[in-house]
Amino acid sequence: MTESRSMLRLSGREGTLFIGVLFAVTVLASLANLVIPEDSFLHVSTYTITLLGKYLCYALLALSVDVIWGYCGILSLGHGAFFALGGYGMGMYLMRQIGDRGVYGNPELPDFMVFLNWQELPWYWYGFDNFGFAMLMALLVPGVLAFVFGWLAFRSRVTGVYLSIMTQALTYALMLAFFRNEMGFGGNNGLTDFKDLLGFDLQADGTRVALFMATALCLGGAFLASRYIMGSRLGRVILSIRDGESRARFLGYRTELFKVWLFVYSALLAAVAGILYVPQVGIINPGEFSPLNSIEVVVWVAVGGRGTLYGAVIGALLVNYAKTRFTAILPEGWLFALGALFVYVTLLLPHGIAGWFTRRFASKSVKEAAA
Amino acid sequence: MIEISQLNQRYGGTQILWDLDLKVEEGSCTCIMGRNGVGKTTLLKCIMGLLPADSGEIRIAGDNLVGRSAEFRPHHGIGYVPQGRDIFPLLTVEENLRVGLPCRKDKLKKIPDRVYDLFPVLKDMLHRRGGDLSGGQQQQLAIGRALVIEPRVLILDEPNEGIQPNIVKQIGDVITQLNREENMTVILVEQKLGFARRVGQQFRLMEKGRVVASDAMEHLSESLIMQHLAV
Amino acid sequence: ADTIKVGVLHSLSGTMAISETTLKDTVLMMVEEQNKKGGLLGKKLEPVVVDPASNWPLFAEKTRELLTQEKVDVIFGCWTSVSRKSVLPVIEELNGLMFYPVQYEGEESSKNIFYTGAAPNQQAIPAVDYLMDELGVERWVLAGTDYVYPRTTNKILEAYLKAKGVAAQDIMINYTPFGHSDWQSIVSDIKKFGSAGKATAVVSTINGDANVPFYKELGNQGISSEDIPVVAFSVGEEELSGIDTAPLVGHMAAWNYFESVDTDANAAFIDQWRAFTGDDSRVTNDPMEATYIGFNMWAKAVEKAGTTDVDTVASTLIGMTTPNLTGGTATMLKNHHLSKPVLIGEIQSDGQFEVVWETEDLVPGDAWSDFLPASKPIVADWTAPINCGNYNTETKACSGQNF
Amino acid sequence: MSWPAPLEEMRHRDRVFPHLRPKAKVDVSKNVLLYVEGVSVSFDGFKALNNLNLYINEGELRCLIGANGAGKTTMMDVITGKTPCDEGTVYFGQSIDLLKRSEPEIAQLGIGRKFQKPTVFEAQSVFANLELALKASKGIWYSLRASLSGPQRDRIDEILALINLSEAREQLAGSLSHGQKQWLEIGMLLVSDPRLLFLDEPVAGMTAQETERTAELLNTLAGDHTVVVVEHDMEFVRSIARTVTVLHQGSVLAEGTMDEVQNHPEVIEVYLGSDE
Amino acid sequence: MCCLGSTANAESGQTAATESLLARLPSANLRETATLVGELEQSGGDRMLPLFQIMLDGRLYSRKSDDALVAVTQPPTGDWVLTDVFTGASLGTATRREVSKVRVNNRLRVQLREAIARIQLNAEDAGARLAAVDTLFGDLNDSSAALLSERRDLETDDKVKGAIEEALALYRLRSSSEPAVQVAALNVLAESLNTEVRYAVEQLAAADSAAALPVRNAARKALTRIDSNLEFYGFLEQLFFGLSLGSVLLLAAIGLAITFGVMGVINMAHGEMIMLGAYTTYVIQLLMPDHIGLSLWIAIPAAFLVSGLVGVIIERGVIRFLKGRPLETLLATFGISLILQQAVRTIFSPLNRQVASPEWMSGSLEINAALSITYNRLYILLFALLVFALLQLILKKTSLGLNVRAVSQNRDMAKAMGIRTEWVDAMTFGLGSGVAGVAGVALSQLTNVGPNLGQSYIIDSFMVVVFGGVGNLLGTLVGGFTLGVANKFLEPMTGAVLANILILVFIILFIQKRPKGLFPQKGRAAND
Ligand SMILES: Nc1ncnc2c1ncn2[C@@H]1O[C@H](COP(=O)(O)OP(=O)(O)OP(=O)(O)O)[C@@H](O)[C@H]1O
Ligand SMILES: Nc1ncnc2c1ncn2[C@@H]1O[C@H](COP(=O)(O)OP(=O)(O)OP(=O)(O)O)[C@@H](O)[C@H]1O
Ligand SMILES: NC(N)=O
Ligand SMILES: [Mg+2]
Ligand SMILES: [Mg+2]
Repeated sequence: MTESRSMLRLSGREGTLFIGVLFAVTVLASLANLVIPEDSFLHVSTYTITLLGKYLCYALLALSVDVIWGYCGILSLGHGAFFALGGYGMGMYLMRQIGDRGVYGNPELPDFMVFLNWQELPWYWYGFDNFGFAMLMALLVPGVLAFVFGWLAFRSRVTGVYLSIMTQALTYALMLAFFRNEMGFGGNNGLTDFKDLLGFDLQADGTRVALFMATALCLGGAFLASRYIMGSRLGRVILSIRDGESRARFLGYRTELFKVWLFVYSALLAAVAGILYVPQVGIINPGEFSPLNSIEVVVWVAVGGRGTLYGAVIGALLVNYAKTRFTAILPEGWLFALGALFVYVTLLLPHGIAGWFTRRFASKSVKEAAA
Repeated sequence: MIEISQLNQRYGGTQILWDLDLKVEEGSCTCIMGRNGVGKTTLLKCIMGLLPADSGEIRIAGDNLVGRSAEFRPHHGIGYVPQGRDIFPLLTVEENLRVGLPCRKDKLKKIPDRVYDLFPVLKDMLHRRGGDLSGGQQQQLAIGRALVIEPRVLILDEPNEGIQPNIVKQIGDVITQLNREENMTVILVEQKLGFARRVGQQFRLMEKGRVVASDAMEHLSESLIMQHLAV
Repeated sequence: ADTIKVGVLHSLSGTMAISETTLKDTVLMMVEEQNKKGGLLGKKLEPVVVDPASNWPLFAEKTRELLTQEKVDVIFGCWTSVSRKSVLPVIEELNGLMFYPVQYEGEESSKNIFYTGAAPNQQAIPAVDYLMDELGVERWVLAGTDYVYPRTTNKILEAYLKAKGVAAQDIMINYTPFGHSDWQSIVSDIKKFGSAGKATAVVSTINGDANVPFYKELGNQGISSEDIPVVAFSVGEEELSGIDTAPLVGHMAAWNYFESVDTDANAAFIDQWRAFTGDDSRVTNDPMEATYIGFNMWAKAVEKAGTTDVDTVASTLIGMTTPNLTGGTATMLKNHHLSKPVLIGEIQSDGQFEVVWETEDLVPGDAWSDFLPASKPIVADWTAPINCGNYNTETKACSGQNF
Repeated sequence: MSWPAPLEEMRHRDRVFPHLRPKAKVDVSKNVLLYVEGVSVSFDGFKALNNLNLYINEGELRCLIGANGAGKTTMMDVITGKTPCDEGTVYFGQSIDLLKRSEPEIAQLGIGRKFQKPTVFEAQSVFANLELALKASKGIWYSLRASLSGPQRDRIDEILALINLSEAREQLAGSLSHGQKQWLEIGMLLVSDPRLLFLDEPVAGMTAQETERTAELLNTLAGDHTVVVVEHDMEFVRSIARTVTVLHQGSVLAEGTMDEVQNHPEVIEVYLGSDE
Repeated sequence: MCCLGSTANAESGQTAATESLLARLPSANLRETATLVGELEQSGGDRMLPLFQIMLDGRLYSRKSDDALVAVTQPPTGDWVLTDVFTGASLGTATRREVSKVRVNNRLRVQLREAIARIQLNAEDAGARLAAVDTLFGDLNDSSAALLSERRDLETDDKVKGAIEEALALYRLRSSSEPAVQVAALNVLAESLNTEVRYAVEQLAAADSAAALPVRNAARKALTRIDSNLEFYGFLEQLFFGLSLGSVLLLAAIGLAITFGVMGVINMAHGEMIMLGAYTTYVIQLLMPDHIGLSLWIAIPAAFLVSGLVGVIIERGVIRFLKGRPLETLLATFGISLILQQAVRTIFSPLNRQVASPEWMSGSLEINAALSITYNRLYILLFALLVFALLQLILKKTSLGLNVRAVSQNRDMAKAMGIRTEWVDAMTFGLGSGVAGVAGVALSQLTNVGPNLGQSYIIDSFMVVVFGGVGNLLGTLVGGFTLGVANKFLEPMTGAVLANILILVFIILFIQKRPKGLFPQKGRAAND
């Protein structure tokens, strides 16, 4: 009985802690990169900044999955689709920015179109040279897709594994579609060789730090927004949908609308993550649609502990950091390590890392109270 | 027959059963009564092995059951009718009944007719999914299912919940019959005094996880009722 | 630094591990051998292996790691074009040096990358010539996996075939997804297409895992190499080691190297490889030779330049020669591609290829295809005065260079 | 002109923002709140409801009894929109066709329901369960900004006391005992202050005293609210009932006062059983 | 010793001319070999058959020591065995370096095959004669046409005779300019299903054809006839393709229908169970390289045991601790799948392994010229149905089926009814995994045996199970075949990639209509 209460209170405290840490790390890392000279051991390399930026994008993606899975019980195995669509939106803008600096010097067509003999820019590429429009589309397309998909699925009461597998089918279909060269998105090679963003050279340290900070800002914003939502009555309705959708309906909640709303919200977060991801890693390719990627995101959330928001972030950071380290230290065996990590977490940390924290915290504060 | 001593049980941090002692004689029909939430269901689940006991002993015919797995109990002739019925919703009525067959000592392959004699509805609905039955029908199925294993001890958790009056009577008769004629030991959790009085020989009153009164049913006085059952 | 660091950027897990692991081992073998010879410039070579896990953004990240954290002097890596495309901006930004050992679609020449695999004119075009001239093929099936390499190669071939007077209805083009495994309909279509009374051949740019089921289906539907020969550009000894080749005898592949080529250098290489892997049944293949050439060329260039400095080594590399394993000499051209012999081999029942045809001279690799309208005017030349990977001979301009 | 479904939905501003919807006016000019006429439902050929007719008056407290499987729960399912019916009509007041509405819409009209098997949100606290059930807008944007007003908080506290769960307010509903869940569900019904309440076996699993309390509670509710109770506990039914309807095999077998019904030979035969 | 080869030749009665031709073979280049083969056929006639056959098989070598022609057999280990080309007499053994191959290329193979066909036209065996006619079918010239018509008059076998008639008719159609002859030929050919015939007829029927009007009309009529026949058989062929693809989907999914559908474990390692089955097949073949056919039969139970055992270990070691947390099984089994993949990569290398097909699984069953069914696919189709039937039997007729459903619906109550839930879990998971292993044996006959094998089937498997309706084995069957057939009927219209996409879109839309799949769980309980 006391447990549930302390759980709620603690997650509030840990959330604030989380925001604090995020803020501090972002500022310090940025300063350490820009201000501290390169030979100082306090200097943070651009490699690290870029890496951190990428991790934060993943964290945002994980957050978006946690919002619907952890709180509403909708296990999406296709969130990579929204991420990738956002990424493609940004990628298209960046492609257009190349202008005549491509290898063929064609001011209109991206290189991959030139050498496959495309005569003119397909209509759906129009307007992507405008940053505002491109960003609008990068949000609109995944948003509308989520809306239509969610609308269809939730209205017909597709639930549980059926829904999960359908989200998987969605991203798989998109992957196959984007692999097709006829689609006009560069096929397997995707979009690469970006030059600059809003006039800033993507390879400049300053731009990288700015992108990293933007990502941190978005993540923090998304975290706060999501925490606000989950703390509101809307959040409680969402929880009740997770635990007893039909009961919620009998209380007068139009659960399908709530679900669609949340699904779109979550898809938009994923899209933002994708938008920020592309300029930092320098490529977007249909592989991002791969169902396996989406499953991995779910795994991050589970490792971190779902239904806590900050757990998703921790999970994403930890797993990706582990991946970076393991692939360098144990190139041949890192999959063993990663696989074992997943098994270990599920077996021994049933509520993920966040759950473990909470319990540590809780038992400590109980002890403190007792003392 | 059943001897429980110093039983403690907790859900996470909350202790529900406190050093509970309970004795049920062989061949008796014992009613356990108490307000909502005093731990009756919890007690029965501990007896069935569905909840782990923290400490204490549960002896049935001499064997200590604490620590033994739940599935061991039906093979030793303990039948259970849970609160809330717990029918297998997607199995047909017939399959629900068949599940218990392997526990029978005589290895019968067919559902004994007695079940259908007691609850004729079940025969009519043999091929319907258990979950589709009405609440009362499910309750009948739950009792029938427990009888299939031909138990020596029958444990019933509010078996009359949601059952139409004439069948309530009938269930009472069945319990009495099983108890008297076949010498089946019956443990019954019941809220309805009338029924308890009619069927039970012994009563046990529970309060806050302890048995606070036990005696023969004749001795269940108004004052005891006021003290332990009134709100 | 007291060692010279050699980065190895090949996927050891994920879908590409199947092909790339071998190349990682090849580099390690070459490094070991070089170290036995005393290393380079008096320093030992130290391999730094990372696993980009068949994940394209990870390739870029790992490249950055190799160049900025590990500070490697050279990278051997990549297989798929998309991984190379992902790495390219990073390697140019950080001015690294990479050797890319796989046949690819061309249309690229980077200041920092040396391409030791074949360009389309070193594989596809000679193969088609062989089929046309030697086997009298008149009808063509261009079958490929749907990605850039097959698309481009087929675009080039289509243009080439049409230029040679092949009618449009005698060309059938078919694309399948990665890992396609159900070839029933397509093989049946090929069979029908091929029984119109004209000699027909399949030019296959089918990639990796899709090949096994493809060849199995061919065999089972009774299409023998005499009826409709298949010439593949992505099937080498390594891929064949996973297939029962008995039904495939006579189908072909076009490469710049085959394990079966009988030269002393090759025999030594094979022995070394088997000793290194401790496995007498391990085969060698074309990308391995390309790695071998790349490594030797780099080592020679470093010796000659007396430094591992990227710009110096890169300029030393141009014009550098090193013997290849099939006899001739590979020369690094100004466009960072090699001149190579082209061999056509027929599959044998033991999983090896038997060379049935060979170009008389070495074919210089062409970064920009003459059969694609947009690339025709473009040349790559990394020597003064042009010093550019994509110089347009018509506009006399060089676009998109950051240096 | 017909719009594609999603657009159609958007066109109704009031449905996107339910708090903007004008309060539905239930026309009870004939003093009948609920009409159930000629309703039939069958499952795989089995007729659970068979041409059922039932009229509930405004402010009435009606008891519904009938053998297990008579179709009582199914009838509630039909009225509350859970189960579609094959034939018949169900009207709320004179003008609102319930068959055309979805569960939440019906609930928003003021029809509340307690299920036979207690269903509460097990992962949320008792308090949150009640808060969710509060009579308030059920829209998304409203919920996002909603906070409890003083009177609402008081109301919840009051109900908590009434259902004897004041101490358990922060406890997870899933950890309540069976009977406590029953109470909680009744509490949820009460805070939502519906116009028409359906209670499916509210006193199952309650002690005699609790049963009495429930009876009292229902008696006080009647008048302001219209209450339909399904029960098998005859004493309880007697203590609250004014009119009793007996269902049998999917249609009405008898209707009248408790005494009339109790002496109805067929009712005795199929339901009550004779007292030997 | 040096003369052994030629002595043997002399014994088999070769003429001097043939002898000298043979002597030139070892040193000839490919072009010269082609000429030599032609001359050998002329001078040696029927007796050249073994030589041609050995050459075609790529077994003709010359011994470096004496330039004698030998036939080589390569045992899996040890030295090569040499035999005399014409008599089959043993000539001892040699190492790889002591002999050199008489090179043969594609063009030569065509030539050899035709030469063999001409010789085989008069073979004893009707099958061999038919094959010979088929080889010569579209490439007749005057002399081979004459050979064929000679043969026709002698031929007793109806099938062979029919084939000869057709071949000759096609020859006449092409070579004659006499309208009457052509029309007569067309009448013979109108019933033919051979695509080469169709092509020839089509050319005559074409608007710009130079043929005489009656010929053109007859050709049009014949073409319509041929096309309608072809269309019919084409339909059958497509149907078979679809069923075959469906059977692969069924096999891949059926284990999952148990572990996921019935038990509710989201088993991401399902694909790896398939993979293990395939690798088991590989290992068994390694152990018994000389009995490919038998090894396959042994592989079926072996794969069942291996995958089943691994399944049981996974269940006991991991999944059992996740009861009541079904979604977390996704996480754990995902981890396990990574570990299994990497384990296989470490043990067997990341390369694909070679699994051979036995003789009876190769080739195809020729129903007629337009319709042939590949044996491997046919057997796999039958096998899939068999596995399905067995599984249904187990689940319907043994207590396991009932128990596992009871356990998955209410674990506590199942315990209270005496079901050994732990045992049931382990057995069921083992069964599902074992069946996946068996699927792996079948798939090893169709596709790569490599570490990624499982990955390529996991998504399809989930799709099939969900499409069919979770918890319903029959749904998996119908789902698999529906998707397979739909895919194969779409493919010719849209291409393989788009067909895949359309199928996915179709499934997504279908689920909107039937949110619980093709065969949903019905009833009150399922509705909540
Ligand atoms: N899963 C659980 N977790 C935590 N507490 C629980 C759990 N189940 C029951 N409890 C608590 O244990 C106490 C006893 O519950 P139990 O179900 O045994 O009561 P009961 O006597 O059977 O009541 P009723 O007459 O209402 O069925 C209750 O206070 C309840 O809140
Ligand atoms: N989904 C369904 N599928 C099949 N039969 C059903 C379904 N739902 C209800 N039934 C049947 O309809 C009949 C009426 O059921 P209902 O639950 O309405 O009875 P009830 O009057 O509420 O009974 P009780 O008093 O026992 O709760 C029962 O015989 C039941 O088996
Ligand atoms: N470069 C290739 N083969 O992708
Ligand atoms: Mg209880
Ligand atoms: Mg009911």
